[in-house]
Parts: sequence; C-alpha cells; structure tokens
Amino acid sequence: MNTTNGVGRNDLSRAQLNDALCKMYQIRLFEERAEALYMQGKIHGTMHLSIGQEAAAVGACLALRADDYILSTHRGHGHCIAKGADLNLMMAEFFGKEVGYCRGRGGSMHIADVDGGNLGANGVVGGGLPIAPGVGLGIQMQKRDQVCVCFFGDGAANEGAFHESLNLSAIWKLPVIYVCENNQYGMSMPFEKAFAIEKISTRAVSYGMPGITVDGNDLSQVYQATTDAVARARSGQGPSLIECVTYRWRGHSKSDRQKYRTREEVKEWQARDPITLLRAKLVQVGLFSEMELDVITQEAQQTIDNAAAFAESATEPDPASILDGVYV
Amino acid sequence: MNTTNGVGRNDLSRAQLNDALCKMYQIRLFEERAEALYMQGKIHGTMHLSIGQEAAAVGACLALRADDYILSTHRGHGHCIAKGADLNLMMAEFFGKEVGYCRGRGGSMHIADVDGGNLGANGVVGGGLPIAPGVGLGIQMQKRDQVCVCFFGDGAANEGAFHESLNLSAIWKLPVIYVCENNQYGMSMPFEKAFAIEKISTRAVSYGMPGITVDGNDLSQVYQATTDAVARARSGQGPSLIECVTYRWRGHSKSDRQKYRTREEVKEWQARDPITLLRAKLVQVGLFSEMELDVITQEAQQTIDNAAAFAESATEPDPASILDGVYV
Amino acid sequence: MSEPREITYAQAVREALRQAMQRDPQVFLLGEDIGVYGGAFGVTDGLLDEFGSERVRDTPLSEAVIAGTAIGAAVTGMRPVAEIQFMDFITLAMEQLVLQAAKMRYMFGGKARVPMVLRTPAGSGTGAAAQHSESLEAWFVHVPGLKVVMPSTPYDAKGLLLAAIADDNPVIFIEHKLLYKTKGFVPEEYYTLPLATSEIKRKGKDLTLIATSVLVARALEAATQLAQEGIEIEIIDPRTLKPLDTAAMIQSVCKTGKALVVHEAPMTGGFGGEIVAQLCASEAFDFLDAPIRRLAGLDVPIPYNRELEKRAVPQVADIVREARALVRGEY
Amino acid sequence: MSEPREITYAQAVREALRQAMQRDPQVFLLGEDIGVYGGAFGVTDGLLDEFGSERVRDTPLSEAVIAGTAIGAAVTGMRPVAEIQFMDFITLAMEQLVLQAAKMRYMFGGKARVPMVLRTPAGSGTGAAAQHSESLEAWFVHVPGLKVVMPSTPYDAKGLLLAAIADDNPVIFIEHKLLYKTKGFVPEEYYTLPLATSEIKRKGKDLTLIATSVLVARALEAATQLAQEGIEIEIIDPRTLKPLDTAAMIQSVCKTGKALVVHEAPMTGGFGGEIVAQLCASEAFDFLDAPIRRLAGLDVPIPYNRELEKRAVPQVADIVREARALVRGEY
Ligand SMILES: Cc1ncc(C[n+]2csc(CCOP(=O)(O)OP(=O)(O)O)c2C)c(N)n1
Ligand SMILES: Cc1ncc(C[n+]2csc(CCOP(=O)(O)OP(=O)(O)O)c2C)c(N)n1
Ligand SMILES: [Mg+2]
Ligand SMILES: [Mg+2]
Repeated sequence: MNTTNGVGRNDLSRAQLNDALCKMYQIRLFEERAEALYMQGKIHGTMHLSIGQEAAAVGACLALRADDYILSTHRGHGHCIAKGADLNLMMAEFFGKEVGYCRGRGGSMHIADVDGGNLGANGVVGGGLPIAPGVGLGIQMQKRDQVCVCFFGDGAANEGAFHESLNLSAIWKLPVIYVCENNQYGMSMPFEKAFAIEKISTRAVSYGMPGITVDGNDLSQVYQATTDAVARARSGQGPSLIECVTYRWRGHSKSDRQKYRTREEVKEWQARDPITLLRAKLVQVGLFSEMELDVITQEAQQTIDNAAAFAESATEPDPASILDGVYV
Repeated sequence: MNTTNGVGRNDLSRAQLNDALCKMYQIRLFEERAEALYMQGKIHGTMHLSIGQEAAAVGACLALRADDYILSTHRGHGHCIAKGADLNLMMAEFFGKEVGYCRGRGGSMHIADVDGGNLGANGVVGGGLPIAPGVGLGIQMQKRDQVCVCFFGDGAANEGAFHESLNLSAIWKLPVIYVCENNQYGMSMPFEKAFAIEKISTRAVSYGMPGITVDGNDLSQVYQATTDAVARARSGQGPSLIECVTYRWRGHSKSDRQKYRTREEVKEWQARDPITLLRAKLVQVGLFSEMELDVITQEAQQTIDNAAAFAESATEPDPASILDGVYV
Repeated sequence: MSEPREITYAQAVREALRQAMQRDPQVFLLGEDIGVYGGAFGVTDGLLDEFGSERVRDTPLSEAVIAGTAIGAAVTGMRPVAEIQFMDFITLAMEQLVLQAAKMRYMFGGKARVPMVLRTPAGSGTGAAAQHSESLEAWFVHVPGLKVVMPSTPYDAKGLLLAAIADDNPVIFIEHKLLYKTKGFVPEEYYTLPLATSEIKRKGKDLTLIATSVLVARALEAATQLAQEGIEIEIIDPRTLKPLDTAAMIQSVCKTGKALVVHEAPMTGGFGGEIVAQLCASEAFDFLDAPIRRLAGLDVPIPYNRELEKRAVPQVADIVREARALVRGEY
Repeated sequence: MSEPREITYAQAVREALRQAMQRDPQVFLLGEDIGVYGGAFGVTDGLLDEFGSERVRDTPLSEAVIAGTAIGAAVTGMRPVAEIQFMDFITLAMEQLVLQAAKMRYMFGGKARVPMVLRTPAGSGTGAAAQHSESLEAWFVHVPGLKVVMPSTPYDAKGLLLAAIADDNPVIFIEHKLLYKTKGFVPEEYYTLPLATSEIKRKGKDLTLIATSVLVARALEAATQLAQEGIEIEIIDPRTLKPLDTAAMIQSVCKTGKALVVHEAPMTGGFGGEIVAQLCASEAFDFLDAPIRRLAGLDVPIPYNRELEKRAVPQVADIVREARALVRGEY
C-alpha cells in the first residue's frame, strides 16, 4: 500500500502522527517544566533545552523500532522522550532521585535508558560519535537487524571524533545513521564561523556515504530522510549522514546571556515552530480536528504533571550506596 | 617570464633541477646507507624509509623558501633533506651523537632543524596535523609571509587530527599546505580498505579548500601543485590539500615481513622510480647530459659518505647531560 | 603599590590575562566561547572588546587542535594562552600536550621553545556530574616537560598565571570552578609569583596539612574550628605541583611530626601519593610520630545528586574529623 | 594438567586471546595491523588465519574510534579486546576510555556493562625514543571505573588476560615490549588469575621490594646478586595495579621493616607514590625502620641514544645499589 496521507512521502498512520505530536508536546512541556523547577531551585546542576528542535528528535526516532538504538547528546531530553522513555523515571532523574533512570547519579546530561535502546545522553560534545560504530558492529556481528541513530550537533561535527567515526562506519558498512542537529550554534559559535562550507551534509562525501540536508523543523522531512537511511542500514548498505537544520530557542544552558545572537533571529525561527507547523499540516490535510489536537496537548500536559509529582515525592539515594555501580 | 623548460608549467631553472635531482639522490642514498648501517648494528632503534617517495618530498619543498616551515612525519628523512638539512648533523643524529640535530635525543623519528624551518619528524601518525594551524597562525599574527607545509600519510588522513586541523586552517585562512603522501598503505592497511573513497583529496570539500591529486612520483606535478598552493597561502587565501600518489619500496619499518602486498606490486611501482623518471625527462628535454647527471649522483654519494664518516667519528652525549633540555 | 583591593578569583585571572596581553603583543588567547560569550565561567568577559578577535580567538569544538595550535604558535614565536572549557575535555588533547608540547624541546635537543599556557577549570560542586567535574592534575604532574600550577586564591591566581605566561615551557594552569567567585586581596599592578614556591597559608604546631586548590579554603575553615579545640594546624599550599617545592612541607613536618595531605581528586593514584612519598624519603621521616595520611576524593565518578556529590569529595567536616584523629594519635 | 612447557610472553598473550575466542563467540579483536601483519610485535600472529577477518579486525589509524568501537560493541553484548599499537597513542583515546568507558556504568545508575579489554605495549628499551616508550599506567590507576593489569611473566600474562576478558568492567592491560621475548612456564589449558592478587616473586627477610612489569625481572636479578652479599630481598609484584592487593606487601614490610618501590615510569607522580602512601597508612608504618624509598624513571622523555635511554630508567645495577643502601641503613 503506497497511499500518502499528505504528511510526507512515506506513509505515516494516524496513530503514528498522534504519537509524534504527543511526543513533541511532551518534549516542549517537559523542558518548560524542568526549566521552571530549576528556577525554583528544585532541580540543580545545568541543563540544555532543545525547545524548538522537537521535530528532529521525534522525526528521527519515529523511523526506528523499539529495539533500535540511539546515542544522544548533552541536549538530549528530546531524544530520550522520542525514543520512548518513561517520563516519571526521567523527571525523577532530574531531581536526583533513587528511582530515576540513573539512580540520581547522572542527571540531565547522562540520562540513559539502556533497555529502551537509549545508550545515553553525553556530557562530551561528540562523545557518542566514536561509540556509534561499536554499536553498529555489535549489531552486525550478532547478526541482528537493528540500527543505531547517533545524534550530534553542528559543533560536534568539528571534533576529530566525527571524522574517525564516520569513516569507520563507512568502510565497515555499519548500520549507523548520523543525525546532525544543526541548530546554527555551538554554544556561542555561529555555524558560519566554524565551517567554511554551506552544509554539514557535504562532509558525507569524505566517507563515501549518502548525505542529505533537510528542514529539521519539518517532522515529515526528518522522518523520510531517516526512514531511507534506516532502510539502507538495515539492509547492510551502511551508514548515512542526515543534517537537520533547526534552531534552539533557549540559551545554550542555564548561564547564557545570548550576546552572540539577536532577538530578531530568535523570533524568526520561533515563527517556524515545528509543533505549530505539524499541527497546521495535520488540520490542513484533515487528519485531525483542532479539538482532537487539543486533547493530545492536554494528555501530554498531564504526563508532565504526573512526572513532576512523581519525581518530587520520590526518595533520595542512600548516601551509603555512593560506590554502587562503579564496577560490576 | 613565462617560458617553459618542458619540466612542468612553472619555470624550474637548471640550478633548481640540479638541486632537486641531487636531493632526490641524497635521500635515496642516505636511506640506503642508514639501512646498511642499521644492519651492521651501528644505528639502533627503528627507521621508516621513504625510498620510492623522493619526488613528493623534494617537489613540495622545491616550492618553498628557506624561511618557510615544514612539519614532517615518522617517514621524514626525505622531507628533512629536501628542506635543506645538513647531512652530517642528520647522520650524526642517527648515530645518537651529541653533535646530531637533536643531540642524540631524537633519532630518526624526531629529527628537527628548527632554524632551517623543519619543525620536526613526528613519531605520532598525524601528530603534526594539529600543530600546523598553529604554525600558520604564528605566521599570520606576526604578519610574516611564510607558509607551512604539513606532510602526512594516507593512514594519518583517518586520524581525528586531520579533520580538526584542516577545518581550523580553512576557517581562519591560514597559510598551510597539507601534503598527503598516499603511498597506498598505512603500515599493513591498504588504502582501499581504510577509505570508502577513491581520492583523499576529495576530503578538501569538507573544509571548503582546494584539493588536488597528483602523481607523487612526478617531481614537476608535485612542484606545480605545491607552487599553486603556496601562492594561495602566501596571498592570504588559505590552505590547500595536495595528495601525492606514490609508493614506498621498503617495508614499513625494520620489522615488516610485507605479507600484505605482493612482490609484483612492488615491482610495478619500482618501474616508475621517481628518480629514473626525472633523469629521463631531464635528458629528453636536453637540459642535462647523462654525464652531467652522473656527476650529480656522484656528488650526492660523496655527501653521504662524508656524513657517515662524520657521524661515526663524532662523540657520544655526556650521560650527565641527560636532563638537559627537558625544561628551558 | 596600589591600595588594598579585593577582587574575585575569576577577576584575578582576567586581570592577569589583560596585563599579559598589554605588556606583550605576542600573548593571545584561544579557546571555545572565550570571546563574546566571555568563557563558560565568564573569566574572559570583556577581553574581546578590549583586544579584538585577532587576540581573543573563538575556536570551533576541536580540543586537540586547540592544544596543537597553541604549540605551533608558540614554537614560531607567539605566547598563546589556550583554554579548555572544562578540564574533562583535556582528555581530547592529551596526545598534543603529552607527546608534543611536553617533549618537543627535549626531543629536538633543546632547540625549540614552547611557551604556552593551557588554562582549564577543574573540580566538582556544580551539579554537572561525572563528565564535567574532573580533577586530573596528577596526570600532568607525571609528564616530564610540563609544569602544573593550581592556585587556591585570587592573589596566587594572578601572580602565578602571569609567571606561567612569562615562562618558556608549556604550563597546565588549573583553576577551580568553585573558586571563581571567591574574593581576596590582589594588587592592581603586574606581578609574578615564582613557579615552584609553596606557601604556608596558616601557622600551627600540631599537624602539617598540605592541601591544593579548593581544599585550601576548606582546610582553613577546618583549622578555625579545630583551633577552638586547641588544635593548631599548619596549612601548606604547594601552589605549583610541578615543579614542587617541598622545603616548607618538610620543615613543617619536622616540627609537627604529623602530616595530612588533602585533595579533591580521587585518592587512588592522586597527587597526594607523591607528597607522601617525598615526605617519606625526606629528613621529615625521622620526625614522624604518626603515619602520614591522605584525605581525598572517593574512587567514584562524580555523581549528580547533590548529597552524593558532596560525599564524593572531602568537605570541611571530613577534614576536621581526620585532622583531629591524627592529632589525637588515633592512627 | 599438561606437561610443563615454556613459551614466550608474546605467545602467552596470543594463547590467551586464542582460548578466549575459542570459548566465547562474543570475544573479538580490533586494532591497527593486528591481522595479516600480526601486530607490531607479532602478538596476534596467526589469529587472522584461525578466526577470520570478522573477529580479527584491522582498523584504520583512528585510536579514539578504536576505543569507542570497543565500548559500543561491549555495551551491546560483545567482548571486544582492542589493541593500541603503542601505549603512547592511548593519549588519543583518553576521552573515550576515561569519560565514557570508565564512567558509563556508574553514570547510568549501574544499568550498563562495558566488558572490554584494551591491550597495549608500554615501556622503553627499544631505541624508539620519546614517543614510543611511554609507561602511563599511573594515569589509569587514577580513574575510577577502570581496572589496570600489568603482568611481568608469561604465566601471569595468560592468566590475567583471560581474567580481564572474562571481567565485566573495562580493563587496561599493559604489556611490556621487552618482555615479549622472555620465556616462562605456562599451562596449556585455559586458566584465569584473579584480578587483584599480588604475588611474592621471591622470599627474603631484609627488604621488601615492590616492582612492576619489566622491573620484576631486573629486581630478581638484583636480588640474586645481593644474595651473594648476604642480603635477602623479598620481591612482590602487584600484577594488578587497580584494584590493588596490598595485603602481602604490608605483611612483608611488617617483617622486613624496609620497603623499596621500583618502576619504569618517571618517579614524579608515578604509581610508586600510591604504594608508598598505602604502606604508610597501614599497620606496616609502625614496623618501618627506614624510610620507604622509590626507584623509578628519571623525569625525562625517553632519549634515543642507547646509553641515555638506559640511564633514564632503573637498571639492575641501580636496584642493587639502592637496595643495598637501604638495607645498610644509609637512608
Ligand atoms: C568535548 C567538549 N567540549 C566542550 C564542551 C562544552 N560544551 C557543551 S555543549 C557545547 C556546544 C555544542 O555545540 P553543538 O554540538 O552544536 O550542540 P548544541 O549545544 O548546539 O546542541 C560546548 C562547547 C563539551 N561539553 N564537550
Ligand atoms: C597515532 C599513531 N598510531 C599508530 C602508530 C604506529 N604507526 C607508525 S606509522 C604507521 C602507519 C602510518 O601510515 P601512513 O600515515 O600512511 O604513513 P606511511 O607509514 O605510509 O608513510 C603506524 C600504524 C603511530 N606511530 N602513531
Ligand atoms: Mg549546535
Ligand atoms: Mg601510507
């Protein structure tokens, strides 16, 4: 069956679209809540919000099976939710609670859900890149048909790790999909100053793999590119590089005065809100009514409220357990 | 004046060609001698011979001024001689003598001639790559008009350092010329297995710099490509990548059984000896007679004989001086 | 001499950078987000405006090449001061720092100079968890050819940084995130402190406590508490870990007969072992009336949870407890 | 049990790799030139023929990704044994080893396993100079989450490597180039030695000498010479540096009253400091009748010149001299 519902070339079912929109809302609302809780002093440390980038995380993960893997980044809440994390355990981790995904040891920057195929956020920019071929190799050598999506930012694409990783995956034809979220900045470093090229996807040429740049705020473009790359990877044809052009609305982290960009620029990108865009499209093609979409939003809101309540009431780790898990 | 003497588009004077051929012979003969001395147990450690690759080293350095810089590699004798090293001090270093370029501390893998613009061989594959932008930056910030040639192998082109280095030089338009000596192998790893692309020069695209592949056994091709790149660099237009396709005749180092390649392959490449090719061309265009060329060869031989004698009779470092030079 | 003036540790570092750049046109800065952003901890704030983007250079995310660029610029006549945004990420620059910067001069028979400084903030206490809290000074102490500086006060930070920049060797200059906002007296004028002089931060007769970086302040607080019990602790800060000035420590231990070494990095394989070993091999050995002890971080990646994070490294109460036990002869 | 049989250290390592691969299909090898070349020191010779290129994987020159690939494969169910061709180049893989492999399990709340081994040859003595002679074990000892093994004999090499491969934690397995050709008794069958048991390599009553890797053999030779003078040295090899088994050392020092720690790596910041500190804090302290001393490499990059290279690290004569002085009470 090759009918199209108008939301992209690949056939996305109503259920899938429902799920995708719900997850995009969950990401947005989860991060807004986390931010507020941080302001209230209930969450400490730092966090990197991906508000504005929801379509990239959800679009890419929508093309995955539950048993596929992802490697995430410091800006990883979206990936985590998109891959199907339990929001309660996730929020509990932000609170540093024992029941959190990492028993309170990891926090925002290290959330992982190994059983759910999320091999972890990463505090090191580009830190997941060298691991990606290993995940691909583990899959290949064990003759499974999973794939691994390795997320990273535009900034990470200038780390040496990028080069070594893409080359190894290419020469060994490993089932890895490299998804670069080009949100225009590596902290304060604008894309144009860090690169002497127009598109990061150009770099695929160096490794003999396909490279494509898509509108990272358009769920269906991300989904389609990833679906193609997944098909390639699953059938043993090797890795691909996908560049999702997008933008982060918030500062880099909690200490950013944002002197490197203008309000106007932020506003321009906010006018292309990936959630608003998807909503509009879903109504336009007649798949959902505005009311149905509001219900999705409310449901998402509810899961966040529940998560915050769950996390706040959960218990702290026992200090005596501090050494647990350093070694097996 | 844009006349051509038939040995390439750029005008190479008779004196330059004389010098070039002499240096190619010196490299060949120096290495053959060093190899023999190693077999006799007079030189210890290990060494990486560049026999068969002489045109790349000499062609690139021929395009440089005496005050330009090079960063060399573990297979660096050729670069060192091409950049104008004193063969006596070089050979003395192989013998580990006090008068050697590195006071006997460095040996084959670390020969440097900082005053002569050779910033050192390097025991780390790709070790010079991250340093290259720094040399370029030192030149740029001090408003000098020198350039830096950074040599590296095909194997090194897969180190993360390659990526970071080329990108930084590109975005800052640094006067660096990246000369990749693709001799088909990184130790035992054949080019085709380590790369999923046909030409390393393709990778220039990732950094928005010009990339070119030349016959590394043809002195004039290497010289021309380097001359173009040097002109670009000196005039503030930034870096270039030049791939010299060549071949090493000897094993990787002194412990190589060469099981990864065939004798036939070696023979095919030996049939394209860069020295023989240059000699033939010089005679063919009528610039030198066979007899004149024999004189050059003999002169080269003489410098090597002298160097070996000088080195052998030089004195050992004083063991009490062992800590000299760890700090300034 | 100017009026006494209190500024923060971050300001002291910035002032050192500014004065070094004013005095010497060869000095320049490079690193991630050091320009308009002012550095992840605001240390370089304002320097871009003052010196321009030629001398305050924002780099891409390429730590190996940040180190390498510093080396190349240094060897060709500049005096780069590079920043690695968190000490954790110095792991990406180890080859350049250890195999190139540290060895270049020696390998080349003394015929090159690598006058570079690499600044980096270390330590835990900010809730940033395991990959943003490293204290890796011990690694660099183990590398011949490098110098390692680790100031604990604004005054030391300024004087030692200016000395490091003036030094012709590669220097790893380790700042501490929790110290950035601490204040202290700092002269306005340019001054340097020699690289290799420890300082007695507090006089005492009962115990010699050797502490580094953020632990110096905690040790001072512990000493104040213990003074109320009549226990007088002498606190020595090596300030420069390599080269290390052990004279004051040895003298002090000869007097007190007891020594406690305190640092934040994990105990096992930490810098404390080096101090213990040097004391042990010195004339102080004969004066010891208790084992030399170490109080240091647990052998654990720094956890995110606030309480666990605190437990992972020595706090004031831990120092009080340990020092008291040692003085009371409980070991 | 099979007949006593002598094989080399390199053969012992190879035999361990072979037996591990035979027993467990998840075990595989990756590294530079480990296939048809057989490894830079011939250690993996023949394994490609036996197990094929799927399980004996030649990589490009990409050390960071060699380590990362091992991590990724380990976390998804394999048991990779990676090789870094010379320990020097582990500097290119530090981020992956220290920030990822070592911390992953802890950061993830104990919910991941990283059963990988990273083998690498260390040490000087081959004339390969400063960038091919590193002994960096002390760095890894300082990293919570890693284990560090450093065998000194063929027997230990085989048993410890098999244990390392069977271990569910990341293990840095440090071989020594000069040991590869040394021979010793090695059982043919599969056996493991626990990761954390030191061994008394020689009994003696006058001095406890703790040595690692190539220095164990030199210490044994020194002990033989000293025995002719009536000095009986007890030699202990920790074998596994992390976790470290100090029981035998402490017991020995309680008996001899004197300790000398010997290693090849530069003295300053080396592993010796850790041993001194642990002994110092143990019950052995009260039995010491001389300062604990260290004999280690000079603080110098390894020089090329043969004679200088030898001087840079402890030789038999140095051990004899140092041990004799310590026993004679000259310190
Ligand atoms: C190796 C490393 N260097 C520096 C940092 C500090 N840092 C964290 S995020 C960041 C910018 C990353 O940019 P990018 O990859 O584009 O991701 P984004 O933050 O835009 O999502 C920096 C400099 C780090 N965490 N890791
Ligand atoms: C970082 C690093 N990894 C490995 C080695 C060991 N090694 C020395 S040369 C070499 C091959 C290098 O290949 P290439 O760059 O093509 O240079 P070539 O030897 O062919 O001239 C290897 C693996 C090294 N010296 N440095
Ligand atoms: Mg970005
Ligand atoms: Mg090659």
